Amino acid sequence: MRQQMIKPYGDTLDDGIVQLSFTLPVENGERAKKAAELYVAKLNFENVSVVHSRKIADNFTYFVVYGRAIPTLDYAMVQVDELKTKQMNFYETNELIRTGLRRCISVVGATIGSDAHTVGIDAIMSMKGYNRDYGLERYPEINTYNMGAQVSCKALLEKAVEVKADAILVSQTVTQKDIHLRNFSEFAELLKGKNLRGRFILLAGGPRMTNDVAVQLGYDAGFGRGTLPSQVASFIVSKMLERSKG
Amino acid sequence: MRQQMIKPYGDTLDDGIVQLSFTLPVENGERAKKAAELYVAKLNFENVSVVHSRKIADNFTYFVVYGRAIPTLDYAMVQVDELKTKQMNFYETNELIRTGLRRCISVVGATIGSDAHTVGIDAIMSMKGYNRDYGLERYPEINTYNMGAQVSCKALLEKAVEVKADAILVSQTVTQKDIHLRNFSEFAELLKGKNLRGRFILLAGGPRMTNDVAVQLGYDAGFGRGTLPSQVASFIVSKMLERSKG
Amino acid sequence: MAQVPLNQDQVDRSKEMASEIADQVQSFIAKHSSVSAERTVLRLYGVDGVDSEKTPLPNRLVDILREKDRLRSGVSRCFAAAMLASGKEAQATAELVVQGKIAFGGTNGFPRADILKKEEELAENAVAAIDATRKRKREKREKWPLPEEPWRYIIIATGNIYEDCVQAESAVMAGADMVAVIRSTAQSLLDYVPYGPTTEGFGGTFATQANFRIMRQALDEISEREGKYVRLVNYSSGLCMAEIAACAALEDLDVLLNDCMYGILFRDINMKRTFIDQYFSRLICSRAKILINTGEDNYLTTSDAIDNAYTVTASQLINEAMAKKAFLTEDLLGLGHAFEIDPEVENAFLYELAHAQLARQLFPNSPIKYMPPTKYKSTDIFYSHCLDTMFNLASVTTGQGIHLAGILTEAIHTPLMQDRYQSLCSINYVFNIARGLVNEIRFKRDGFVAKRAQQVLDEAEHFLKELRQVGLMEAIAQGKFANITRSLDGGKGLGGIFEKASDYSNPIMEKLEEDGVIHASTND
Amino acid sequence: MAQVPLNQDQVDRSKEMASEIADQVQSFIAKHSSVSAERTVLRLYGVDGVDSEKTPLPNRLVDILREKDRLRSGVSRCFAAAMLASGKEAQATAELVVQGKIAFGGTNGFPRADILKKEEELAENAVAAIDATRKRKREKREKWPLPEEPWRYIIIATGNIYEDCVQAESAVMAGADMVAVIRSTAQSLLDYVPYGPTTEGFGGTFATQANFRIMRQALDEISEREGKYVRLVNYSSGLCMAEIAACAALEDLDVLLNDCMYGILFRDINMKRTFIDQYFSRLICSRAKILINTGEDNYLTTSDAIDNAYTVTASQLINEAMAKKAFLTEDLLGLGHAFEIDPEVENAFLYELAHAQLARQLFPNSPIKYMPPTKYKSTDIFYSHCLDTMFNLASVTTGQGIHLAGILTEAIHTPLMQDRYQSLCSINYVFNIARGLVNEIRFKRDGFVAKRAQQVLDEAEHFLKELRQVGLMEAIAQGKFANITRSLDGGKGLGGIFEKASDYSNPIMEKLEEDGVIHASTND
Ligand code: B12
Ligand code: B12
Ligand SMILES: Cc1ncc(COP(=O)(O)O)c(C=O)c1O
Ligand SMILES: Cc1ncc(COP(=O)(O)O)c(C=O)c1O
Repeated sequence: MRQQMIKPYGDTLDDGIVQLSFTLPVENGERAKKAAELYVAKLNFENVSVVHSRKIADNFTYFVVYGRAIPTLDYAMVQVDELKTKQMNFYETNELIRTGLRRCISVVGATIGSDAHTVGIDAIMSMKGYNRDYGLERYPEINTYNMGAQVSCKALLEKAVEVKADAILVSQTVTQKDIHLRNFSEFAELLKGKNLRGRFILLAGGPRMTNDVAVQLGYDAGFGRGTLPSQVASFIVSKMLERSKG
Repeated sequence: MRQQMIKPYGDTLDDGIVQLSFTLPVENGERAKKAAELYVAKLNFENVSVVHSRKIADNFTYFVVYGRAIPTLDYAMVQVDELKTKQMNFYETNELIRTGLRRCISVVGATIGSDAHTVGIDAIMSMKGYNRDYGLERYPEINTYNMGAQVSCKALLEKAVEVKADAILVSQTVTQKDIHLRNFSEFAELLKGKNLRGRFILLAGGPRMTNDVAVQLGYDAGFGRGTLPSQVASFIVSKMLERSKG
Repeated sequence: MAQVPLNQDQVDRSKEMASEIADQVQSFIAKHSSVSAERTVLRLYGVDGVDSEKTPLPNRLVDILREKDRLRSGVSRCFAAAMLASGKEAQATAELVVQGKIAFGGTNGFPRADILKKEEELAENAVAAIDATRKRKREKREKWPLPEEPWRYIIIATGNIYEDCVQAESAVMAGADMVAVIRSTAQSLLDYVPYGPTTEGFGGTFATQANFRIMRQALDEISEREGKYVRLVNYSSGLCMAEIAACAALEDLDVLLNDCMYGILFRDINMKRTFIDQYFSRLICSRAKILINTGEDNYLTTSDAIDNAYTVTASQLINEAMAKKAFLTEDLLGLGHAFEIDPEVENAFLYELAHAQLARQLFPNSPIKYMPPTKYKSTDIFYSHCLDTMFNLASVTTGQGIHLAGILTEAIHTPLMQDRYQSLCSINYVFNIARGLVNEIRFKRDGFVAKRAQQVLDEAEHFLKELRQVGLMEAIAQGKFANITRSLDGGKGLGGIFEKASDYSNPIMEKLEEDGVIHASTND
Repeated sequence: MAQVPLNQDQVDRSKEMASEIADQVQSFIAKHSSVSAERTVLRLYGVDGVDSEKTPLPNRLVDILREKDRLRSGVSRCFAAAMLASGKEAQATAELVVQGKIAFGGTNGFPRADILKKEEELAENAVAAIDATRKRKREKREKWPLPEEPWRYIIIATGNIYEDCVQAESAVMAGADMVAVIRSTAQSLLDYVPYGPTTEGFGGTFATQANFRIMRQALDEISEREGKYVRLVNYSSGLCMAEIAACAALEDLDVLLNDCMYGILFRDINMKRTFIDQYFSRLICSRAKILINTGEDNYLTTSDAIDNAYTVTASQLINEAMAKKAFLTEDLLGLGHAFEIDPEVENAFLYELAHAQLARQLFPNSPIKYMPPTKYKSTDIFYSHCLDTMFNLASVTTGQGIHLAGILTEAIHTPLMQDRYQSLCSINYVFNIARGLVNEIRFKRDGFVAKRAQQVLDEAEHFLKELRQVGLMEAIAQGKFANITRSLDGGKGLGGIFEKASDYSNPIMEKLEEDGVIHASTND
């Protein structure tokens, strides 16, 4: 495969220009500026210019810096496992459930842990949906159970078992100290522990989620900022058909 | 000397958090985001999160990224040659000229090359001065010759010789493609070439100028953004006394 | 000052309705108390600290009475008896009780009169302590002039109280007039108040009395240095509204987030529990002159800011009415709203001006709390910074009272120190260049802004009519607020409430109700 | 629309004075021509290209006549004679002249009548070419609706014309309505127009006819794609005002920076030279319907924006008056001003509104060009972004015509592609949320804004009185404009002017003057 070396672009190809801002725990002054310059050099930059420095607390200085990044990246080598299922709309999906699965499917969702953010999971599950895209609740062929936020892993699993869920939707918005990753894994572990992992299609979502990460955490897929309910519905159905076939 | 290792500060000491924004010459998409993440990793960051990506032209994507910088810097080792002359005010300086030098001094200034920016040099030399700090022209003991902008090195030198200048002030504002550095050096070289370097106190100034750089370019001092005329005056006078003594 | 024409009769009618709605709830409140209300009494009597399992002693004591089913008479009398028995201070007594060294739950063999006398004495000291904080605050405030409104309000949320102090210092250097320490996620769902200084939290720092003290002290030092009094804010919402109010009062806090419905709607806390607790907590706030902030802004982060603008207005009116029942004066009501309209909506800024203007004019004597854009913040921090800049303008142009700093990284992470600095730079810039705008412009009669403000008021009035009919509790159960449905007996903390017995006693509450409004200068 | 009360008599008085001031200058202009004016004639006759030293042929030819001291009669007649002699096209003829293969400077032995006929023919073709560009532009513009004002104007300055095209595409994708390619520093001081495509420049890209063509073509493609006509802007100021106007016209440019005094004050170009050249260049612009932008904003970057506000107004009035002498219609006058007040000044925004409002109302039929903050931009790009956001609001709120995008990195470097994107995000956001504000608010009668606007107008009127008395040239010599002193015979390019001989001929100028204003719909 042909190489494709890339660098940041300011106003000329490969000039490498990058804007940075950060704070250093030192008093502002010539020496502080020099430190910022040297530090950015350690980050593989040349032509570093510390354009702004300002004291923002005793012993803390805020900097704005421009520099030319030195490394190059071979774009040809960059791979991601993007989730590849054909995107269907509301009608296509319902139709496919009727003809392909020949039964209603049931989906349970919740925001687990101490995270109280429901707007995200609601956007996917509620009637209203998101961005003029109907939520799962509106799909005649889908029964939804939205447990809201601050739900314990245990409670979520119990509900899933109770309603014989085909898919479980887990949402996490708070990411401080990577608590979302810990919560996501906790739930995945719980399923494995109970040998129930195979029974459900398991989806993770939230503003910081990517399919990449979700898969690593043992989920079937992950959905990030701006996800539309129809994308989620399409994925669930395609996945179920795939399983029923294979 | 005791080590003093520092890292950027986001909201916890040594968390290393830095904000970056840049553009890559690729089409936006999952792969582009991955590329941004990998590229920033090459810049010595961990926990890279590509929080924003947006197409801004065919084959160009703009990114906002946060990451934790890995390197640490020993602040104890950071040195700059800051220019150290005691800052005197308008009256002290004039007094010192009278008592110390016992003659009026003369200063020539200009913006050289094709650079048309005069506001900077005017701020230092004109009556009005800068930020309520009188300009050199207002100093009774200083005769000033402000040649304005787009002055050739040759013309500036001729003038300096003609009026027996004690100090020459060179200003550069346009820095694109480092043209300011080239212009500054050109003038310094011209002086050396004519063996006149010793005769003048040579000062460089402009928004991107630092004392560090100026000294490297063979100037006696460099002054950057926000310089006050009184700082320049104090420097010239102290330097002259220093020379007359030693 | 720019004004939209409002029909005063309609305003009065609406406030009257709100007050009637509050009355209905108040009659329920009067008959009930809760475990946290009782723990509050103990705290004000001087009980603090935790046992070996880190359970706060106030919880231990109240639980003991609950098990013995003696709680319905309130904790006050039994505890007074126990103190007589121990002959010791409240704290020491509590410890002895927990150690089982003295009986707890009866008269401990003392004559009723002695116990009443003891209760009397305890209550007086408790109220004296609250009066003392009010006076301390007044003295501090009088040392420096009041900052010009809108007051710049900054939130801190590192999770580590000591780190928080560093950030607070930075914020004040950049101009902050008020500092709020956001709580760790879900603290509001804890049925106790954590103890001691804490250095770990998610999305915030735990609200503990020790943390209050540490931050208040840090701010006092900064205040001295910067020559201005910096107000300290925390959150009382949740399962411990009154307890936190007590701790806050004892540590000289200036402001508490305190809404009569936030916990119900946004934390799924049982509504009876919330109404009971908010009342006692507000009695304490009014006595300590703690300014309360309400949470109407939350309606707009969860539902559309144009469609639901009227819920904000209605909720403000109800919060005001209920606050007055707890003797809070108008100058202590930081009624909330927010700049949350979808920026894609054409003339969104005109809608915002209309909403902000309405809030301003409906409550002329209250320091309206204006929240920044959050929901439509983008992860493009440069774009988000523009939203905040326009928010800053809307705020100063409509003369808001308390201005929450919008943060350019809102859509990404809890603010870094530099994010806050950048935010304050924008605020300081806009406030300075546009201060006079409020007195310079007029809104066109029957223009967009005037019409929109009227429309929202009409919708709010109509909504209040509905509420008055079905009653507030029933209305919430029917999901009339931001279509969030909360049943009468659902949600967290229901188990913690009880009907007062005929011999129920809470001499602190009695005293606060008896004295009613504490009249004094605004900045006291 | 928000208005400040202006006394129409005072406005008329001021415009009348400006016109008298222009008359004085015009009588001087009528008697003189310049090397660049003559080179312009050659270019319009069809002479282009450079010799082996890269000297443009128009320069070579004019210099030949100068040496022979035959220039005072103008270049037209001699060149017509030369063409008769060569029997070839203008370009071929010019080359032969340069190679010394045919005589140049006399009648080449042809009868006067034939030469006059040839001149006539050449002039007609020249004017026809200008008319053709006007028609081409009209057709293109009519394909798409006019963008809503203010028009979003973006500058490109990579130094490389091909890189410029990439950036232009990006800017248009983000919403730009007009694209200006800034020239390399000091091109304005070159006494010739560089030739061919260029890829090297400092602070900008050279203005060459080839570069004009390359960018126009790139924009045409983008226009098709984005479904809107994107206007192309360049700079004619300097020593080649008329020549660049000619090149711009031939390449279908829409806008030229063209100010009757900018070169004098900000580039130290001799005032006589400037006045002579600007007239011919503007005659060409009016015929080609090229919108001109004036440079009043520069007064504010070099001197205080409050103290010198009146110079801006006075200069706008003079630019308007002189433009009308060159038959430019009001719809083609992009009179300049700027948002340059020190943000530390309290209520700076109110001053800005007053100044912007005044410019808007003084020239109701002209697309006022509003320049962003530059001088007080900080190297803190986040803070600078706020300044631009408020500038965007001032612009849409006072209904400006042409809106230059402020750039957050103004104090640092010429814009990066992403800087421009961020800038346009702010503009699009503010324009969308505040479009209606202009019709929604009223400025208080005798309020700050109204008073300030009146004050500036008074100062301007008083200043014009002075100018009329001493005469514009003398006034400039006395440093009355932004205290920059330029002597009558100082500055660059004086050597290039001459007094017209009695037999001077410039049939193109004659024809343009004869036909006068070309009446047509605004967007033609
Ligand atoms: C609204 C909001 C709130 C509301 C929540 C109301 C509610 N019922 O949800 C309120 C005001 C209550 C709130 C409270 C808090 N919040 Co909050 N909040 C937000 C805000 C402004 C918007 C979030 C939102 O609704 N986005 C809109 C939805 C539609 O987008 P989304 O969540 O990304 O969901 C989409 C996708 O991610 C995906 N998706 C999401 N989940 C799932 C699940 C599955 C299975 C799938 C397939 C897809 C999917 O589909 C959705 C549609 O596209 C953000 C800031 C911001 N602008 O992002 C802060 C924010 C999320 N909150 C934050 C914090 C810290 C809090 C608090 C902890 C602060 C405090 N201490 O008071 C509290 C407590 C909450 C708690 N205990 O967890 C931080 C989180 C920081 C971090 N990264 O850790 C943020 C980022 C603000 C900040 N910068 O500080 N918050
Ligand atoms: C005003 C201005 C102009 C005015 C200049 C008027 C004049 N007579 O000077 C006008 C409008 C004419 C102009 C034109 C151009 N400008 Co200009 N201009 C600026 C602007 C807005 C402010 C500069 C300024 O006056 N600063 C205020 C002074 C007081 O600060 P200062 O120069 O730093 O000077 C202080 C110190 O540096 C120091 N100092 C300076 N010189 C010296 C010398 C000595 C000896 C000492 C001791 C101290 C000293 O003391 C001063 C007081 O503290 C800047 C953007 C910005 N905000 O910085 C762009 C800027 C400098 N311009 C720029 C450009 C590119 C141009 C043009 C080339 C654009 C174009 N093609 O049209 C033209 C052409 C100019 C040319 N041929 O060189 C770029 C430069 C980019 C770069 N880094 O290379 C800038 C940064 C804008 C941008 N982002 O694109 N400009
Ligand atoms: C009234 C009120 N209380 C409390 C909070 C803080 O939320 P938590 O209950 O998670 O501390 C908010 C924030 O939105 C609020 O508006
Ligand atoms: C009228 C006018 N012409 C030209 C320019 C561009 O400057 P230069 O002459 O260096 O191209 C400007 C920019 O400020 C201007 O205002």
